[in-house]
Amino acid sequence: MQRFINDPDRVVEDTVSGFVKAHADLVRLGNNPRVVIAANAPTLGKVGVVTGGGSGHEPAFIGYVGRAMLDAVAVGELFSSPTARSFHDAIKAADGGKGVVCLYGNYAGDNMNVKMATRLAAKDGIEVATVVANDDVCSAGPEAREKRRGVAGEIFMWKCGSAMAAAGANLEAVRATAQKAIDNCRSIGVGLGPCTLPAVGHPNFTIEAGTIEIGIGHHGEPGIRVEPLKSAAETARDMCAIVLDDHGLSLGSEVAVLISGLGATPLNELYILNDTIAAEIEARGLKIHRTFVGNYFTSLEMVGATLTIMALDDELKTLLDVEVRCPAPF
Amino acid sequence: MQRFINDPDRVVEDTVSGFVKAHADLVRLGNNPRVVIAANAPTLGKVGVVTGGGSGHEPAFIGYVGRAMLDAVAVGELFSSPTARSFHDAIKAADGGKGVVCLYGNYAGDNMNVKMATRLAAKDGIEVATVVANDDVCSAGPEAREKRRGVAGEIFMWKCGSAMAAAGANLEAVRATAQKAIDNCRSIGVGLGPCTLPAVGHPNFTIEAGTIEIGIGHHGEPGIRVEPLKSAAETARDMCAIVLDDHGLSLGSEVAVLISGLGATPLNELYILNDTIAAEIEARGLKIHRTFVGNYFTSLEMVGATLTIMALDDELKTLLDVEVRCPAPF
Amino acid sequence: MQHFSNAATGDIVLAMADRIIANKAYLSEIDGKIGDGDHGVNMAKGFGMAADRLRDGSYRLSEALDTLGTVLMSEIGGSMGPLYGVMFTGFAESLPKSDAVDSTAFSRMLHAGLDEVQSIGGAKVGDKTLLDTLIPAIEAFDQATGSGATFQNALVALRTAAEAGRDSTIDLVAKIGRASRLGDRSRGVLDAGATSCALILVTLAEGVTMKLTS
Amino acid sequence: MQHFSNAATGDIVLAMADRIIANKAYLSEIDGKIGDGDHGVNMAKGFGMAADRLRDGSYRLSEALDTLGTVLMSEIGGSMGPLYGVMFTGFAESLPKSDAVDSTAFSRMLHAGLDEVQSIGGAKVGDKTLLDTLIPAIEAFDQATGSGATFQNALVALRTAAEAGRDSTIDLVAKIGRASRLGDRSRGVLDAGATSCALILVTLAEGVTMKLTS
Ligand SMILES: Nc1ncnc2c1ncn2[C@@H]1O[C@H](COP(=O)(O)OP(=O)(O)O)[C@@H](O)[C@H]1O
Ligand SMILES: Nc1ncnc2c1ncn2[C@@H]1O[C@H](COP(=O)(O)OP(=O)(O)O)[C@@H](O)[C@H]1O
Ligand SMILES: [Mg+2]
Ligand SMILES: [Mg+2]
Ligand SMILES: [Mg+2]
Ligand SMILES: [Mg+2]
Repeated sequence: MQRFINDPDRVVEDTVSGFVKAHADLVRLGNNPRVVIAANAPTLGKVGVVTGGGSGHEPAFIGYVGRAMLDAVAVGELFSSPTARSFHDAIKAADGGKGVVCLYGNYAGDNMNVKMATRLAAKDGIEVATVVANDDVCSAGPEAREKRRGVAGEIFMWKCGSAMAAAGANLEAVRATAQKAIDNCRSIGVGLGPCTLPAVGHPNFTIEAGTIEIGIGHHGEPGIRVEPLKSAAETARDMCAIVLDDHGLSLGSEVAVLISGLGATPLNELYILNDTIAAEIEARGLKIHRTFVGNYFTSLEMVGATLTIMALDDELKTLLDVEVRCPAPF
Repeated sequence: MQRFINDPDRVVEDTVSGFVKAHADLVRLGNNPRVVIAANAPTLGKVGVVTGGGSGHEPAFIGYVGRAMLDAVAVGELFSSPTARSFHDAIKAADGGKGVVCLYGNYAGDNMNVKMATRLAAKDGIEVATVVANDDVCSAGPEAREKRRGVAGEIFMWKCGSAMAAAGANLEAVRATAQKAIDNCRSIGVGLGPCTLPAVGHPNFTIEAGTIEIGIGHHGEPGIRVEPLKSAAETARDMCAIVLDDHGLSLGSEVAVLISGLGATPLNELYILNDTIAAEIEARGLKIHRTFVGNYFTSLEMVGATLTIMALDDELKTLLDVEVRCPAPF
Repeated sequence: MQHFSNAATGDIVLAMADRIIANKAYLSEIDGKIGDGDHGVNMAKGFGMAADRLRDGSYRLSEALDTLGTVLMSEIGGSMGPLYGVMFTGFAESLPKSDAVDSTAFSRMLHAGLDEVQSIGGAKVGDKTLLDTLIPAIEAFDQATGSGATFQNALVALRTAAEAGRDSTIDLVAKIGRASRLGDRSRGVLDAGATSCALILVTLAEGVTMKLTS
Repeated sequence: MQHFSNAATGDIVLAMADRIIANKAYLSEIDGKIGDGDHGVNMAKGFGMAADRLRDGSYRLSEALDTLGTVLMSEIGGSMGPLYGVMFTGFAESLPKSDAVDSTAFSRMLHAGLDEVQSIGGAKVGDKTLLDTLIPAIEAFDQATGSGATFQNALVALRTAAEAGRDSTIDLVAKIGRASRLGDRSRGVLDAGATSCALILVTLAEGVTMKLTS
C-alpha cells in the first residue's frame, strides 16, 4: 500500500490529530477524541447542528464543522459508524439550550447509534431532532426512498440546516429545512477503481480495467450495472439521466450541482464531466444556480465521481449562499 | 486508463470548458480559449497579475483566478508550457494601465514563452515585470537556487502578489513583494505512485511498490533518492528536515504551511502527514501562523504530497490573510 | 433447583473475551467473504477493552456484562457496537437483585437481551444475522426447561441449538446489513455475526454449567 | 553564381511539414526514451497547422517560413514552440528583399535563425539538443563555401554534417531540458530535437537544391 500512514489501526486518530492542528482557528476537540467541535460551539440560544459518520470520506464529515456550519461531528472508524457515545457527546457539545438537530446518512450502524445517542441525550434533557439523508438514487427504487443511502447530498443538507440554525430558527424549523434540503437532492456515484482499508490491506471490491460501475456506493457498495468504460460525455449523460429522471423537476427549476471526486480522480476530469453535465441540465430546461466541483465527499482512494443535484426554492437558495468558514472548500 | 475523458488530445479544452461553466461567477474566457480571465479583470488603475503553466495541476493554475487573486492565466497543454501568444493574451487581459506582473514557475518552456510574451507586450506599450518561482529544494543545491523548479510555493507568491496589487501598489512594489514571497518559500515533493498523460497512455515514470521517491518534481522529475517506504511520521520528518535545513530560519519565526496532495492521495493521509509536520516545525522553535491541507497543486493522478513552508513577515502575513474569492479552495 | 451465583461469576465474561480474541482472524475471514472483513477486528477490540477493565478484580456477572455492553456501545460503533452493546446491557439489567440465578431468571435474561437487539436492529430469523443463532438457542433453552429438563441440560440444548443456528446461515441469503446488497451471492458461507454469537453463547453456557449448584 | 528564387519556393515548407508528420511516431518514440514522449506529437501538430494554412496558395519562402514560425510560437507552446518558432521567423526575417538568394544570403539566414535559438534557449554544442545538429550543419556549409564550393555542394556538406551532428548526440549526456535530470542515464540514445532538426535541414537542403539556378 503506497500510503502515508503510521499504523493501520490508528489512521483515524492520526487524521483527526493532524486535522485539528491544521484548523485550530475553526475546530477543537473536547474530552472525547472522536468528536470534532466548532471553535465557537455551543452558541447559547442557537439550535445545535451535528452529524457523524465513518472516516475515510474526508473532507466529510469533519471538514464541514465551522462558523455557520456544523457545530460538532462524531467520528467513526474508517467506513464504520461512530459510537452512540460519540454521537451523544457531539450532541452535548452542540447544545446551546434550544435543542440539537442530528443530520446524518442512512446506514444501519448510524441509524442504531444515533437512535441510542438520542435516548441518552433525552436523559440529559436535550431535545434532539433527526434527519436521515437518502439521496443516493441507485441504492433503492423510487418506491423505497427511505431505504436509499445518504451520500454527497448530505453536504447540502448540512449547509442549509446549519445556515437556518445560524439565522436563529427553532429546532422544528431547522429540522424541516434540513429535511427539505435532502428531499430535494438526488445523487449518483460511478466507480472506476476500488479502495483499500489500510487494516485490511487488499481492495474491498474490484472494478475491472476498461469497465465502469454505475450507481456504486460510498464504500464500494455494488451499483446497478457494470459496463464498458465510455467517454466522459456519455458517462455524464447517464449520470444526469439517472438523477434527473428520478428527480422529475419542472421546467425552469433552479438547481445546485455538486460534482465530487471519490479520492483518486484528478480534478481536471471532474471538470470534463461538468462540461457535459452542465449542458445536459440546461438542455432539460433547468437553471443552474451554483456548481461545486472538487473533492467534497470521498471514499479513500477510490477512482470515480458522484453527482448531486439539489432543486432550489428561494429559501434553500438563500441558505446555500450564506458565507461560511469551515476547513472543507465550501 | 480508468479516466473520465472524451479524447486524449482534447483533455485541456474540455477541462477549461467545464471549468468556466462551473465558475462563471468568477472567471471567463476571452478570444483565446487558452486564457482564463477573472470576471472583473482588468481593473483600471490596478497592476495586473498573471501566471501560466502546463495543465494537469488543477486547481493550479486556473483555479487561482478570481477576486483579489490572479487576473488572468495562460493555459498550456498537459505538463507543457503555454504558448508565448497565450501568455501575451493573458498579459493584455490583465492590463489595467499600470503594468502587469507575470508570476510563473522556473521551467525551460515557461521561461522562453514568458520572455517572448514580454517582448510582444512591450510592443503594445505594456510594462511587464516577472518573478520566477524556484521553491523546490531538491531540484538544485543551495548554491544554484536560480536553477530550482517552481512548485506549490507559487500559490503563496500569487496570493501575496495579487493581494498587494489589489491594495493598489505599483508594479515595482507588487513585483518586489511577489519576489519576497517566493524567496521565503521552500518546498519538497515525495512520490508514491506515477501518473500517465492520457495521450501517451503509459506512466511517464515508475515508482516501485514499497518505495518512496524523495524530492520528486511536479511532472515526475527524478528526486534525490528512492528508498523503502517508511511511516508517515518518518517521511514527514524527512520532508521537514529537507525544507527547514535549506530555509535556516531563526528561532521564533512565523511560517505558513501548505501540504498539497499530488492528485490520488486521500485527504486523510495529508492530515496524517500534518500531524508530524506541525510538531516538527514547532519543535524547531517556529510558530505556525496558518496551515493549508488539500489538493492545491496536483500532478494528474500522481500519488504523493508536497510540503511548502513560507517564512512570514508582517507584510506577508497581512497579504496572506486577505480574503479572496477564487475557484480553488484557498 | 439448580442455580448459580451472580456474585462470583463475572469471570465468565473474561472467558468470552478470550474466546473472541482467539477467533479474531477467523471471524474476519468469514466476514471478508461477503462483508468487509472487519468483524473479528471490531469484536476483538471491544471484548479486549472490556476484559482489560475486568481483569484485575472479581465482579458480579451482571456488573461484568454491563461493562462489556457499555464498552461495546461506547467504544466500538459500527453495527456490532450497538447490537451486542444493548444485548449485554439488556442481559445485565435483567439479572435478579437476589444473588441466585435459576433457569427461569436465566431465560428472562436471554429474552431481555434479545428484545433489545431486535428493537434496535429490526432483523428476524432467516435474515442471515446473529439472530439466526440467538433466537433458536433461546427457544431450545425454553423448550428444554418447559419439558422439565435441568438447568444444566437446558444449557446443553442451548449450545446445540446455537451451533445449529450458526450453521443454518450457510444456506441463507442475507436480507439485512452489508451482505444483503450481494443478493444471491451471499449464499454458501457462514454469517460472521451468527458465528461470533455462537462463540458467545457456548462460552456463556460452559461458564454457567461449571458454576451450577443445586 | 548559383542562387534560388525566394518568390517561388514556399512549397519547401510544405515538404518539411510532410517529413515531420511522416516521422511523428518515430520522433515521439525517441523522446520517450529519455524525455516525455511527446516530441513527435508537438512537432506534427505545429507543422501540420502551418501546412494547412499554406496548402492552398503559392507563397514566397520567407512568407512560408514566417507562417511556420508564427504558428509554432502561437500554437505549440512547450519548449519547441519558441525554439523552432524563433528559428523559422529568424530565417524569414533575414531573407533578402531582393528575390535571388545566393549562398551568402542563405548562410546569413541560417545564422539569423541560430542566433535566435541560442538567445532564447541558451544551449550550446554538446548539450544534447537540436543545436548539435544545427551548429555543425551551418559550420560545414560556411566552410564549404569559404573553400570555394558551389552552393549545391555546400548544401551537400550541410546535409552530411546535420546527420553526423544528429548521430553525435547518441554518445552525449543531456545538459539541458527534460533529459538533463537523468544525468548519465541519458547517454546511449539519440536526442529527439536533434533528430527533428536533421529532418528539417535535410528537407530544406533538398528543396533548395532542386530550385537552384546559376
Ligand atoms: N440489523 C441487524 N440485526 C442483527 N444482526 C445484524 C444486523 N445487521 C448486521 N448484523 C450482523 O452484523 C454482522 C457484521 O458485523 P461487522 O462486520 O462487525 O459489522 P459491519 O457490517 O458494519 O462491518 C453480520 O454478520 C450480521 O450477523
Ligand atoms: N534550451 C534548449 N535549446 C535547444 N534545444 C532544446 C532546449 N531545450 C530542449 N531542447 C530540445 O527539445 C527537445 C525536446 O522537445 P519536446 O519533446 O517537443 O519538448 P519537451 O521537452 O517540453 O517535452 C530535446 O530533444 C532538445 O533537442
Ligand atoms: Mg465494517
Ligand atoms: Mg513535453
Ligand atoms: Mg464487517
Ligand atoms: Mg518531450
